[in-house]
Order: sequence, then C-alpha cells, then structure tokens
Amino acid sequence: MIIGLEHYLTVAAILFTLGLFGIFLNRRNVIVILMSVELMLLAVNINLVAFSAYLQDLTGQIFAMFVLTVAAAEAAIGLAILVVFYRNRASIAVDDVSNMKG
Amino acid sequence: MEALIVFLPLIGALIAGFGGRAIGGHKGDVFAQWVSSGLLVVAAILSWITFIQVGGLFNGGNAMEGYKIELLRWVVVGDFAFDWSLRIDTLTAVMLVVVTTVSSLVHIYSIGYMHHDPSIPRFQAYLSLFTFMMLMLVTADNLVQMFFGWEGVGLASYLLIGFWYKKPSANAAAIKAFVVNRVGDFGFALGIFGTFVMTGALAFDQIFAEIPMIIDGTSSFTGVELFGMTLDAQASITAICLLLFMGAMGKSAQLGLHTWLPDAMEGPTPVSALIHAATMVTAGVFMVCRLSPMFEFSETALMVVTFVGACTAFFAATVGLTQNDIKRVIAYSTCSQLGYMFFAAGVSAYPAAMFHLFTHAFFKALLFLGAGAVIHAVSDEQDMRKMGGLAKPIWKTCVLMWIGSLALGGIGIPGTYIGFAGFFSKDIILESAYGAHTGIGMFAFWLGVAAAIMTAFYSWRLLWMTFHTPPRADERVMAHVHESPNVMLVPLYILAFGAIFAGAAFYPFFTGHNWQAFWGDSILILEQHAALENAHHVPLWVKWIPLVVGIIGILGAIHVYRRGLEKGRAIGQFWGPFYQFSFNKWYFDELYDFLFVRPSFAIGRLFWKRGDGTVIDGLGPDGVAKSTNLAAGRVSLLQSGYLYHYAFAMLIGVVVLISFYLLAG
Amino acid sequence: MMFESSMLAPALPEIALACAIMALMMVGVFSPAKAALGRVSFLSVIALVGTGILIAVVGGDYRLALGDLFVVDSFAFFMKLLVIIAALLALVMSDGYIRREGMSRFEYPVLLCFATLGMLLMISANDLMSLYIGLELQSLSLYVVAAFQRDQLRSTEAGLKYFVLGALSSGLLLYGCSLIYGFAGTTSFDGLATQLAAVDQAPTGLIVGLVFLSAGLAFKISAVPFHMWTPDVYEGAPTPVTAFFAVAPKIAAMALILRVMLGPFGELIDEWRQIIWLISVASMILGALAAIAQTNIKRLMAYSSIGHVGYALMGLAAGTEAGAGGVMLYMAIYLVMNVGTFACILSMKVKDRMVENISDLAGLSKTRPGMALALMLFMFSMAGIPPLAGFFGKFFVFAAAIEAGLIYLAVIGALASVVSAFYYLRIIKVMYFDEGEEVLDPVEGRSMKAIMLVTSIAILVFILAPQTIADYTAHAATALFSG
Amino acid sequence: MAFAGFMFYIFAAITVACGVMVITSRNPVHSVLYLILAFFNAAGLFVLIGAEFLAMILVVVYVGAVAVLFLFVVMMLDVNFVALRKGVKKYVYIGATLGGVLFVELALAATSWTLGPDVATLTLGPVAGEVHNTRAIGQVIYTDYIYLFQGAGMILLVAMLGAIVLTLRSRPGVKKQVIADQVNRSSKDEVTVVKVPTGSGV
Amino acid sequence: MSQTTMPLLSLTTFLPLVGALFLMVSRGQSEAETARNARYVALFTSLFVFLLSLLILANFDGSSAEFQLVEYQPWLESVGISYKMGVDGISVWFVLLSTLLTPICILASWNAIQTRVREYMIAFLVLETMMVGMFCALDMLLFYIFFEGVLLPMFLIIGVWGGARRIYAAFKFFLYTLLGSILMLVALIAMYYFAGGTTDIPTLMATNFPEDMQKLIWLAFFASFAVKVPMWPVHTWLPDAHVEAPTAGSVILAGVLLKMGGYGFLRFSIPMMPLASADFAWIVFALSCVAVVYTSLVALVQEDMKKLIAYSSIAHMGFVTAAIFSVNETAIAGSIIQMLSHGLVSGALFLCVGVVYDRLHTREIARYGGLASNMPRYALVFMLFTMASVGLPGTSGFVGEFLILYGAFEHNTWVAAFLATGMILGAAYMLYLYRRVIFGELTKGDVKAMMDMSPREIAIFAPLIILTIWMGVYPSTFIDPIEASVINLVQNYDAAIAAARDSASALAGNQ
Repeated sequence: MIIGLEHYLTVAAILFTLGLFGIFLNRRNVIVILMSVELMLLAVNINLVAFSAYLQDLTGQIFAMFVLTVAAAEAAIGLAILVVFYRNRASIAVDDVSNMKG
Repeated sequence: MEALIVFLPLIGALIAGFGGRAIGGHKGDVFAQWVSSGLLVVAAILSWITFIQVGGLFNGGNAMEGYKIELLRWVVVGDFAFDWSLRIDTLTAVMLVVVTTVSSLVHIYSIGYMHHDPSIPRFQAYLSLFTFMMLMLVTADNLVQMFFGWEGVGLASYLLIGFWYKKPSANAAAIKAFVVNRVGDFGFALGIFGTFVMTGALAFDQIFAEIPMIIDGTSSFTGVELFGMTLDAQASITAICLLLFMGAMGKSAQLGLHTWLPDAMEGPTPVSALIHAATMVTAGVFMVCRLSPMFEFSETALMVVTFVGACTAFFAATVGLTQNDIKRVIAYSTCSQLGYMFFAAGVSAYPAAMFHLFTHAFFKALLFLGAGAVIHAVSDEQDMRKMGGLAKPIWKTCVLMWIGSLALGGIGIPGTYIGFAGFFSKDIILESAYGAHTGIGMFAFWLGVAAAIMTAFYSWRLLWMTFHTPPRADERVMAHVHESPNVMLVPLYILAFGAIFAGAAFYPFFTGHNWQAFWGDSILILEQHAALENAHHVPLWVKWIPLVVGIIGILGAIHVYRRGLEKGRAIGQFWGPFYQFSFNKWYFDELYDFLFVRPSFAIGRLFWKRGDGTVIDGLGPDGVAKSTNLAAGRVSLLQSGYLYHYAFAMLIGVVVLISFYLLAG
Repeated sequence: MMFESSMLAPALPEIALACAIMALMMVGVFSPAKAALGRVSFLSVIALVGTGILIAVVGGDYRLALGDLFVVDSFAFFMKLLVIIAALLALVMSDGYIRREGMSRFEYPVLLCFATLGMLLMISANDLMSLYIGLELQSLSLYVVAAFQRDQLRSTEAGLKYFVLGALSSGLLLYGCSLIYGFAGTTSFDGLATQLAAVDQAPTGLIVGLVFLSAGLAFKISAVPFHMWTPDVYEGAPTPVTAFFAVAPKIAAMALILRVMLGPFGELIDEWRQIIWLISVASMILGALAAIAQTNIKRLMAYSSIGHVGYALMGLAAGTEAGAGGVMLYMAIYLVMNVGTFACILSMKVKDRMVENISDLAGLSKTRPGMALALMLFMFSMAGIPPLAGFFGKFFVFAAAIEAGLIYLAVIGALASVVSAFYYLRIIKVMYFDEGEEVLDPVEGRSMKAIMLVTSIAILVFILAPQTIADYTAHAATALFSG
Repeated sequence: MAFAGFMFYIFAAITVACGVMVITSRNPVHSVLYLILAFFNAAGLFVLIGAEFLAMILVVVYVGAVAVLFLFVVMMLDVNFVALRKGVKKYVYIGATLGGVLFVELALAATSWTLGPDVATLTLGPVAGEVHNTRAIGQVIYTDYIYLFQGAGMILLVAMLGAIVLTLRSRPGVKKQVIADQVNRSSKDEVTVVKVPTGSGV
Repeated sequence: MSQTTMPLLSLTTFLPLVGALFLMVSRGQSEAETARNARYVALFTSLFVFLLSLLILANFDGSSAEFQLVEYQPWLESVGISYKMGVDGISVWFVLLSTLLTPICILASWNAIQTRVREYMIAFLVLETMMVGMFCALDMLLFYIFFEGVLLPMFLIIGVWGGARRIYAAFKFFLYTLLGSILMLVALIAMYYFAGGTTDIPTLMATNFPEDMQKLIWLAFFASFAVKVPMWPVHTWLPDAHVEAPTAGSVILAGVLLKMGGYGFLRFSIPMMPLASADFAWIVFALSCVAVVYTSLVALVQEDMKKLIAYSSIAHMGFVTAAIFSVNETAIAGSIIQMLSHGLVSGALFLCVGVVYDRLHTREIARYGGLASNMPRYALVFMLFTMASVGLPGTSGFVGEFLILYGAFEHNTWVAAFLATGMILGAAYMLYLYRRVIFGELTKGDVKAMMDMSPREIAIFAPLIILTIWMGVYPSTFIDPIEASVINLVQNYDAAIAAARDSASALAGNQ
C-alpha cells in the first residue's frame, strides 16, 4: 500500500473542513474558534509539507516553517487581545462580542 | 391709411391704459375716454373712406381689386412662413366699417355708461385693444395673422367679460368664453396646418390660387395624411374646411360651442354690444366668407355649415323665448342670427351672410346698448320680471328699442325699398336658402322661418315685459328711473339710423344684382352654387313668409304679455317639460359640466393623487426609496455583530465561490 | 560587498524603515515617559518621510532583489508612495486624538510604522511567501492598534473581531497558497506566470487555491462577503486608527490583489474575472445599501469604503492595462477623499468630547462653514459627482470595464452609485439643511486644518490637470503586465 | 513501506479524531489538550514524509508555545464553559452541509493532482537526497530566504510589542519597592538635625 | 470654424466662478455688510457675464451650421478627451438664456434671501458656470461634467433655502436626475470606445454607430434627458423641486435646467443616433402626448401656485419633446423657440409667484384672491405671462407652440391633435389660476395689505416682458441664427435614415 500525496491532502482537507465545521459548531467561545483556525493552519502545513515532499522541493517546508512562526506570533497577539477584551467584558463568550452591529 | 386704421386703436389702448392710470383720478378717466374714443372715431372715418374707395360705392359698386400692405416679417422657417401684412378688399372694407363704427360708438357710449366705474382707463383700453385685434383679424392676409386676431379678440373678450373681476360669475364666464373658444381654435389651428400641408402656403392669395389646381389635379399635391388616413384632394379640402369651421363655430357661438355667449353677458353692456353682438362673434362668418374659395370646393363642408347654422338659428330662438335676463334674450337672439348668417354662407350666399352681418351689427348693437340704457335706468337690474312700465319714463330708449326690435324682426315690405335693415338681409338669406334648391337648403329655410316667428315673439316679449307691462320694480327704483345722458343716446341715434336705413342703402351693393362687381375677387362662388342668383327669382310666398311669420310672432307676444306676466307663466306651466327644456337652454351647460368639466377635475385629481402620488411616486422614487431603505435595514441586520456570523459569511462566501467555479467552469 | 549592496538597493527603503523602527523603539523606551510619545511621533514622521524619499530615490525601474522575493517597479513605486502618504497623514492626524483619549503611548506610532513596513513589503512581494510575510506584518500591527484603547470595550471588541476574522482569512489564504504551491510547484510569481503560460488548462486544484487566495486578499480590501469585520472595526477602533485603516491597508491590499491577479495569474483571467465580478457587484450593492441605515459616521465610512472597493474592483475585473491604471487612479483619489473626510471626523468634538454620530454634524454649515464646505466636497466627490475628483476615479474604472465588455457590471455600478449618493447626500443634508443644537468645537491644530484644506483643494482642482496622474497610472499599469 | 503506510493511517486517524474532539469537547481545556495531541500526530506524519525538522518545530513551537499559551489563557480566564454550550445545534446543519460540500470539492481538487510538466525546473530549493533535512533547510534559510527570515523576525517583534502594549498594566494604586531608590537615598537628604531650644518643646 | 483671439466662451463660462471665488474669500465686517457685498458682487458679475455673452452673439455667424468660437485645449489627451468649447445655432440661445436669467434670479433674490446670502450667491454663480459650460461644451465628457455639476449647487439651493419639504424635494431632484444621467455616462463611454477613443462631439456626430448599439445608447441617453426634461412618467421630481425651491431656484430650474434635456436630445440623440431616434420616436410621442394631457389635467386641480406652474412646465416640455422627434425643420426650430420662450415665460411666472410669496409667504392659491384691486401692475404682468404661457399669438409662447404643432402635424397628425388639446387645457388651468389669485373680491386682510410691485421687481420683469413680446412679434431675430444649424441637423438625420433604408433594401435585394 503506497501512501500517495492524495492521502496527505485528504487528511489536510479533513482537518480543514473540521476547522470550518468547528467554527459553525463551537460558536459560543472565541478560544475554540481560534483553535479551529489552528486546525486549519495545521491542514495548511500538512499540505505544504506533503507537496514539498512529493515535489522534491524544500520551498514548501520553508513556507510551512514561516507559517508556524507567524502563527505563533499571531496566537500571542490574539490571546493578548482576548485578554484585554476579557478585562473589559469579563467574558469571552462569542455572543458577548457583539456590542457593535448594524 | 389702412395701417393707421388698424393701429390707431392699439395706440389708443396703450395711451388710455397706461396714460389714464398714470394721470389717475377723474382726469385720468376723462383722458382715457377721450383719447380712445377720439382715435377710434378717426379710425372709423378712415374706414368709411376706405370702404367707399375699395367698395367703389361712388363707382356704381364696382370694387377695386384687393391689395396688400406688407408690415413686418413674422415667422420664416423654411417654407413655413408668414408675415404681418394687411389685406384690403371689399370684404375687409365692410368689416372695417362695421368694426370701427360700432366700436367708436360703443367707446362714446361707454363714457356715459361707465362713468361710475372706478377702472375707466382699463375699460377703454380693453375696448381699444379689442378693436385692434378685431381689425387685425379682418385685415389678415394669411391664416396665421387671422389666428392672431382671432385669439387676440378672444383675449380682449376674456378681459372684458371678466372686467368686473370681483364678480365670481363674471370670472367664470370669462374663463368659459376663452376655453370654449380655444376648443374651436383647436380645430382652426389644425385646419391651418392642414391647409399648409395641402397647399404649401399660408397667405390667402397663394392658398386660393392653389386650391383649384389641386382639385384639377394640376398641382403637385399628393394627399394629406390625417389621423392615419391618406385623404385625396376632395376629402382633404373637406376635412380642412371642417376643421377651420370648428374655429368659426367657437368664435361665432354655433350650436355645441355656443355656451359661452350667454354667459358672456356678465361683461358690461357696451362690451356685449360691441363684441358679443356686432363684431367678434361674426368673425366666424367673416372667416367662412373669406375662405369661400376653399369652402366652395367642398359640398360636404358647405352642408355642414348650413346644417349647423340652421340648427343654431332654431335652437337659440327657442331658448330666447323663455329667458328673463334682458341681455340673455338678446344674446340668444344674436346666437340665432349668427345661425342665419352661417346657413347663408352654407348655401354659398356669402354676400347675404355678409349683408346680414353688416345690418345685424347696427340693430343688435342698438338693442344691446338700448338694453344697457334700460339697465342703467333701473339701477343695474337685468331681470325683466322686475321691470315693466318703463315706456314713459324713458321713452327715448323705448323708441330706440322698438326700432331695434323691428329691424331684428325683419319688418318691411317685400319688393320695395321700405323696411328696416334686418328685413333686407334676413329676407335675402331665407330666399337664398330656398333658392339653393337643395334638401339642406330647404331644411335651413324652414328652420329659419320657424326661428323668425320665435325671434319676433321674444323681441316683443322683451319690449312688453320691459316697457309696456305695469311696473314691477319697487318704488325706490322706479323713482330713480331716468333717461340716459346724451353721450349714451347719441350713439344710439346713430345706430338707430343705421338700423333703419342700412338695409335699404346697401342692399343694391351687397346682394343686389351687381353684387359680383361689388365683392370682386374677395368672394368666390362657383357657377353651380347659384343660390344668391336664384334668391332674386323665388316665388312670392317665399318673399312674404318672413314678414307674415314675424307679424304672427309679434302679435302672439303682445297677446300673451299685454297685461303682465301671468299669462306667460301659465303658458310656461302648461308646456311644462318643453318650457323647462327651453328655459334651461336645452341643458347644454349641465351636459358639458357632466361630460367635460367635472370629469376633467376628477381625472385631474385622480391623476394627481393616485397617478402621480400612488402609482408613479409609489412605484417610482418613493417606492424605490422605501424598498431601498427596507433592503438597507435587512442588509444591516446581516451585520448582526456576532463574530461567528461574520465567519460564516466568509466561509459561505468561499464555498460558494469555489462551487461557482467548479460548477460553472 | 558591492554585489551585496546592489542586491539590497531596491529594498533600501524597507530596510531603512525597519532599522528606523527599531531605533524608534529604543528612543521610546529610553525617553522619559511624558516625552516619549512626542519624540517618537516626531521621529516616526521623519522616518516615514525619509522612507518616502528613499522610495523616490530607488525609483520605479523594474528590479528584483533579495533572492527574487522582492520586486520594485513603477507600479510598486506609485502604490508605495500612496501608502507612505496615507500613513504619514494618518500619523499626523492622530496626534491630538491619542493624547486626549488615553492612548498616549509611544508604541502607537511605532506600530503604525510596522504596519506601513508590512504594506511596503506586500506591495513589493514577488512570491507567495513574501506576500504572506508582508501581509501578516501589516495585519498583526493593525490588530494591535485596533485594540489600542485597551480600556474601552469597543476598541478591544474591534481588535478581537478583526483578529479572529483576520486569522481565519489568513488560514484561507494559506490554504490557497498551499494548493497553488502544490499544483504549480512554485511560489514565485514569475514562476507561476511561466508555469501557467505553459499549460493549456490550469489544474482544478490551482483554481481552487486561487479562489482561497482571492478570498484572503478580498478580506484585506474588505470586499463582500469578506467585509463583515469592516463596519465593526471601523466603528470600534480609535478614530485615527480607523482613518489609517480606511486608506493605507486598502491601498496596499489593492496593490497586492492587482499584482497577484494580473501578474502570476494573468493567464487565468477568464477564471477569476467571474469571481472578481461577483464580489465587485456584491460590494457595490452592499456598500450602497447598508450605509443608508447608519447613524455612526465611522460605520458609514466603513460601508462607503466597501462600496469604493467594489468600484475599484471593476477596474480589476476588466483585467486590462486601462483597468489597472483606473484602479490606481481610483485608489489615489480615494486616498485624498478619505483622508480629508477623516480629518473632518477627527475634528468632531463637542466640548472636548469626541462625537461620531452623523446627527452631531447638524447645522455645521453655519457654525463651522469651512469644515462643512470641505466635508461637503468630500461627500460629493465620493458620490462621484463631477467636477470633483471622485468622478474621474469612477470614470476611469467604468471606462475600463466597458472597454472590456463588462457592460452589466458598469450598469450595476452606475445604479449602485446612485443609491450610495443618497447617504453621502444625507451627510450634506445634515450639515446644510438641518439646524444643530450643539456647536462643534473649532478644528484643532494647524495640521488638521491644513490637511482639510489641501485635500479639499486637491479634489476640487483635480479636474484641471487629470492628465498628469492618469498618465502616470497608465504607465505604471504596464509594469504589471510586462513581468 | 507497509509499516509506513500503517503508521500513516494511525497518525492520520488520531489526528482527525483529535480534530473532531477539539471542536466537540465541552470543556475548552480538553479542546486544547486534544489540539496538542493532534499536533503530535501531525508531527508524526511529517516524520513519515521526511520532514523531520518541521516535525520538531511543530512540536516545539506549536505544542511548546502556542498550545500552552492557549491552555494558559483558557485557564486564566476561567470561563464558565458549561454555560457556553447551549444552543449548539442551531448552525450544525448548515455547517455540516457547507463542510461536506467543501470537503468534496477539496478532495476533488486534491485527487486531480499531477506533477506539472516543468515543475522540476521551477523548484527553488530542490531536496538534495544526501543532505539531511535540517541541514538542507539551514542552508537556504539564511541565504535564499534571508528576506523572509528577517520579515518573520519583524513579525515576532510586533507580536512582542503588541502583547506588551496591550496587556502590561502599571497599576497606579499598587506600592512597589524600588531598590535603586532605596539604595540611592542618602541620609543627608532625608535626615535633618534640628536643634531644639530647651524648654520650648518640639 | 471662425476663430477669435479672445476665448469668449471660456470667459463667459468661468467668469462667474471667479466671482464666486472672490465671494468665498471675502468677508465683510458684519453679517449685513457681507450680505450686501455678496449681492452686489453677484449681480455685477452676472451682468458682466451677460454682456460678454452678448459678444458671443455678436460674433456668431447665423448663416453657418458650423460650430463657432471654437476653443481647444488639451486636457485628458492620452485618452482622447479634450477641453473643447463652441456654439452653433442650437446652443447659442441657450447660453444667452442662462446668462440672462442669472442676473434676474439674483435680483429676484435680493430681499427674499436673508440667510446665508453669500453662500446663496456663490451657489448661483457656480450654477451659472455649469449651465453655460454645458451648452458650450463640445466634448462629451466635458458636457457630462457640466451636466452633472449643475446638480451640486441646485441641490443646495433647494435644500438650504427651500420650503418646508425641501429635503425630500432636494433628494428627489438629485437622485432622480443622477440616476438618469449616470446611465448616460455608461453609454457615453461605450460611444467613446466605438468611435475610436474620442469624446469629441463633432467627431461623434460624424460617426455611424450600428443600429443595435444606437438603440442601447439611445435608451441610456433617453433615461437621462427624459428625467431632465422631464417627461411623463419620470416627472414627479419636478413639482416637488419647484415647490420647495426658492423663487430664483425655480426660475433657473424651469428656465434653464429643463432645457438641458431638450438640448441633449438635439445635440446627441438626433444627430448621433438617428436610426434609434426614428425607431423609438413613437415612445417619445406617446409619452409626450400623455404628458400634455395628463399633466394639464393635474395642473387644473392644483392648490399650490408653484406646483401648478410646475405641471404646466411638464406639459409645455411635452410639446418640445414631441417636436424634437418629429425631426423636421419647423418642429426643431419650434422646439428651440419653445424652449427659449418657456425659459422666459415660466421663469417669469415663477417670479410672479415669488412676488406674492415674498409678501404673504404662502403659495396656497386659496389664500389669495382679488389682487387686481391692490396690485394692478402685478395683475397686468401676471396676465401677460399667463397669456404667453397659454400661447396667445403675439407672445413668444405662440410662435414656438405653433411651429411645434405644425411640425408635429406634418409628421403625425395624431400627435399634433393630442398636443393641441394642451392648448385648450393650458388655457383652462392657467386662467383658472389667474382667476383665483388675481380676480375676485379682495376680502382677506393680509392680502389687502400687500403692496404693488416695487421698482426693483419691475426691473426684473421688464427684460422678460420685452423679450416675450419681441419673440412673439418678430421672432426672426431668434429664428434666423438657428436656421442653418437646424437645417443641417435635419438634413443629416434624413441622410442617415435614407442611407440605412438604402442599405436595408440593398440587403433585401441581394437575398
């Protein structure tokens, strides 16, 4: 049984879809939404690495590495914002992040 | 000189109007009166001179050939061109005389009649303005200038009817006059366009030269497209003549478009005399005569003219029988007499029509001005039921009214030169109708005879109710009754003179055996239309019958009203529905109100509120605005504020776009 | 060493700005707390001006640098200058506000500079990876400044929303990048272009990747349906930040989307044109409709910017040089109008309290006629009424769209512009036709007045010499197609 | 090879299962923990495919930093997670439909993959068979990709700055010991010698 | 093409702008002084502009159909758009109409406008620039800019100095006309590309657009001009705008802005899209006929003076549109004369309303009555313009109407007949209005207290009176300069139609 690129891509697709589905499902907590996004990024990384391997090209791995780096930075900022929001609102329930609308 | 005749009144109007106001007060009034009257008298004298020259009165009635005076270019757009210019021929000259004479007399009469009025300069200016417009009409050399005068007299008539602008009825009457005339002008205007399309010209000479060629088929004429139908030469001429005649009907208050004329009596009496008896209302007749070279070529049009004229003559006479307002009686009488003129024209007896026009101007103006004197005497009362017994206190007026009525009734001895003016002209009309030897001619003849009885009847009914029955006015009014001042009476004398002698004096020229020489090329009568010639050779009974029926009518009236109004009232009750029908003017006003006036307002309101408001604005701007606002609200609801909704939108967006690509691409 | 420096030369402005930013941070940290903001603001203005000068020095000749990840051409040159101008003006305009509203920390100008740097990197990106790095550098800075008023719920909520959705969009974008990389075998724009030119039919995965990528980019320009963050963030973020948001990132992201779509994916125009068409139409319509219901002027400006993006995308949908030139011109004019408008919004104070409801402008024409006049000109211009500059922006994109045969797009755009005129007029109506109760404070600061004056004159007199800019944009647009 | 295939399925299955748990757990803490497990397994997948360095980085950066950060925040904010789970089902169907559609589309796209014609010529950093993965990355990252590396550095700088500027608070009411001030104090400044005249009192 | 050394058209166009700029930067010591200065500056500027425009007339050669006094300046050269100005017989009178009405409007606003006078005057001067520029523009984009630019000052004039429902009216006016004209912009760009990248009007006139394209473009232009004219059923903005606008605003609106639509038809639709014009003429006829009858009936029941006159404007413009698409010399000359006349007459009628509005501050007809007693001069002036509006021969209204009716008659008698009913209805509603306002017993106290027209007011009306009668009695002054252009227009149109017919029959013959 040969594990082809398609297998990896499918796993990535599943993870990506799960991330998307997670946003629909876990609609009450911002952190879970962020985690869903992390799942998506994981899917991206799997894609990149798999392509990289099958294309015999390092670029994909480099890209994945930067994605990782940036995602970490992003998480830091995001959680910082979440914390300041929590300080103001004493909640991170998604429904409470709705003071502005229209 | 001709230009002077035309423009002196305009100058008079301007000077009197603005100058009189500028001077102000009584002095201004006097200034306005004398300037306008003076200029008109000059114009009248010049007119007579012109008439005598052009008509060749001292030349055995051999008229000069018509001529043209160019004044100013008016409109030139390619071929569609017309100028300001004066056309002088016999027809014009007759009208000049009629207009300026009556007008100058009315001007003078007004000095007395209006002397209590606060707006004398305005009145005199209007009168002069009217005269100017009327003169422009009669001297017009082309259809458009005629239209100018046509509408101009309409304006003056509007202004004068509404002269006492504080009276709501006067205002309503003024508007009615203008609008009903406009209905006629609608046809006139289309007729003008049709004429131009057909002949390629608007000036009379060219039109008249072209028409026979069109009939012969020698011109380049290919047919007029009218309301989707292509008409051949004959049909075109008929259609155009009918359209033009529609204008004449409006102006001359013919059946259907007559409703404005009785209402127009709201104006001051001199106005009624000048405009609504002697001059303006005869413009339609003049027009048909002027356009005789066109009408002559359309049997149908002539038939219609005859028919309408005859019906009007009859209709108006029936209505005249029952009216109580002294001026309205005369107004219906005018209407009726205009009917005579039209059916005369319709049987190609244009000279007869013109002759009646000419004499009618004198005696009808006399009647109106006399009625004015009566009204003046009884403290502005117009209802004859409140008069009576005036024969003694104002006997001069009474005599004058008698003269007028006799002329109107057409009293005279056939076969001689003895008779009042109306006698000659009316007789020749009836004889021509008979002499036409056509069905429609006979129809007109008999209706004319019937109208003659009624004419006599209501004339004497008027005389009796006003003068010879016992007084019904209260004592204060009776005590006040006085004869009019000389400034009013002198014009009446002159008119009475005319009413007595004009017929006899001018009969030989207008309709006598030499009429062709007198009218020259201003009137065209085809060989086959020999009504006027035949009129001189009718059976004796035809010559006598008008007189007989006239006398019957007179006697009938005297019989009924000898003692007072009771008998008349009883007869009215006896004839119940017929009386009401006549009294209510055949319900024309009600009918028109129901058919046109009310629907116009109702539809207008409907279009405004429902059409513009609900439908157009509702579906258009307001509706769009509303739905846009609604959509805006909806769209803004999409922006729920919930983070996950936003994320949904993005994800859905992506999925949709991908699906779109995969499915579409 | 010579070789190295010439390798770096095209990126000189960015490198200098990066160094300057680090220096600024040092200055900020080691200055006394009270003086820090003032010094850093001043120095960052200088830094930005310097960067601008360096950009001008580097010029617009086509050059690659830094392992071909970085490109400079006349297009980049023009867009970078726009970004720098926008950033500069935003920085200058924020001065009074941040002092008053509890934001007086020196990190603010630093973060703006970071964001600007990110935008410059975006504009010069020549590879999906450099695109991503530039984009994230800009985004992260913006997340922070959006939440900069950390004591205020609105501001932090704005930051949070922006962040979460931004992260999601990054995810989409990256997924797209990964697919493109996988199916094309390269991330380099030039490589992609040659690769796509070589194949007859682009693989499905590539197109799907492209759609994801467009979605990520559309998020940055806030095109429908990826626009949802815009109104909330515009409203919640501190006003000067909103002013910055409204212009600089839009220009940079628009530059990016132009470069990506027309450069590497130029061959696929028939594929993406429909997508751009759809989001353009959706943006125009939504921008026009949703703004009608707004009472907050910042929120209104958010929808307005969504609409404007829709119009700009018309030029992209045309996919021609004229279209690209039109978009560039549109963005330049958009910059001027928006900066001016935000200068007015930033001057809306009643008794030293910032107000941002449209109704607060009532009677402005009497109390502050100058400002009212300026704002009126901006509004008319945004509505695209000639003879103001906004009309020309619209004209050129419409012209491009029609030339490309996108008649329906143009017609829809035309209709949407009528609807959008309604709410622009409403602001004028409030200022000119309504009577106000409260009197706005006078415009504070000479710089603010100067900005209003200059921008309003600019949009007024643009008609006199539209040729100069139009020529340049037309020329610059060719750069996108040559590479 | 069979073993690799087997391991692939193990890792993939666990990753996916963890993904499912991440989004379905009631407790956010559990979610984070599942996320961590998912990362570990993904790292395993990376190893299988020959990207050891990335696998390591994934564990170090993601598990060590990001996930822990998440965990930290979740615990710090102490959200009442039971209450947060109400009304979940509202969007499940649309989510499921959408997810299903997307998955099918992605799978379609994925299975259509073929090696492009000229791909080999385009690769920027071909994987040299004899060089170890980590070394290979090390060789390019500071040369060919120095630009990105520096850019990423700037991003991290922004992240640091941002995190500090947002969360660091100086609480005015709190008294803190400042050692340097204490040390620098001199008795001359603080102590004054007052001569008190006798009998007058202080 | 005749060339003069002085750029007359540009001077005329932009001089008001100079005045506006001057007003913008200058400010008096006090409110009152500012206002007074503003009035005088605006008046003198506009008068000077009027004198300049007389120079245009003096330099205009009426025997030529060419564009004259052409000015050319590169502008958006790379895309083939330039600044090009010029006049021919079709536009020259409109330029003069605009420059004449502006000082009159400024005079009419002398006392009526008391708030924000400076801004008001600026708005009017800007408006004048836009109007004049629009009629002079020989480049289609330039035309469009002026055409749309008119909206800005007019929006403010209605909105700031208008009546109670001014906001509704201003928005309706703006958005309605914008909607129409923006479609024109799209069509304009399409033409631009088809013609090979030029917006030069003479070039476009010489371009043969394919028939299908013509139809689309025609519809787009129609959307714009029909709203502007306005034609039924897109007319509802007009009554609102008129009613709410200040007097002078109504004057300009009726006097000049409505003419922009008619001018547009003459300048673009007929010469550039002759085939489509022929194909779609029936739409115009139908709408015009409906407009004449419909709006006349609506006018009959109005209770607001301005609204009545506004509806009458729609009816009168219905004549114009029907005439334009009859495309014969008489009709087109008539339509131009009718537009000029309507510009004077309806302008004057609005001024008449303004005179009493200034005194009683209501436009409700029922509040007046019997004015003839205390305002005889006013009654006379009002009468004159009422009659001119009714189309009494001897006034300007007649000449245009008569030519139009004839032109329409020649083309299609049904149209002429429908239009002619407008003559009847027009008389009805105008006289009914006159009766209710001027005639009747003077009973109302506040109406009694009204003074007759002041010398300033007489001065405002004097030129209008003179021109109205002049145009009625000796219209050659006005027709002669336009004739060559009109003939040219009609000939080109006929030639285009004939050519199309030939090619169609040639096609049929080949088959």
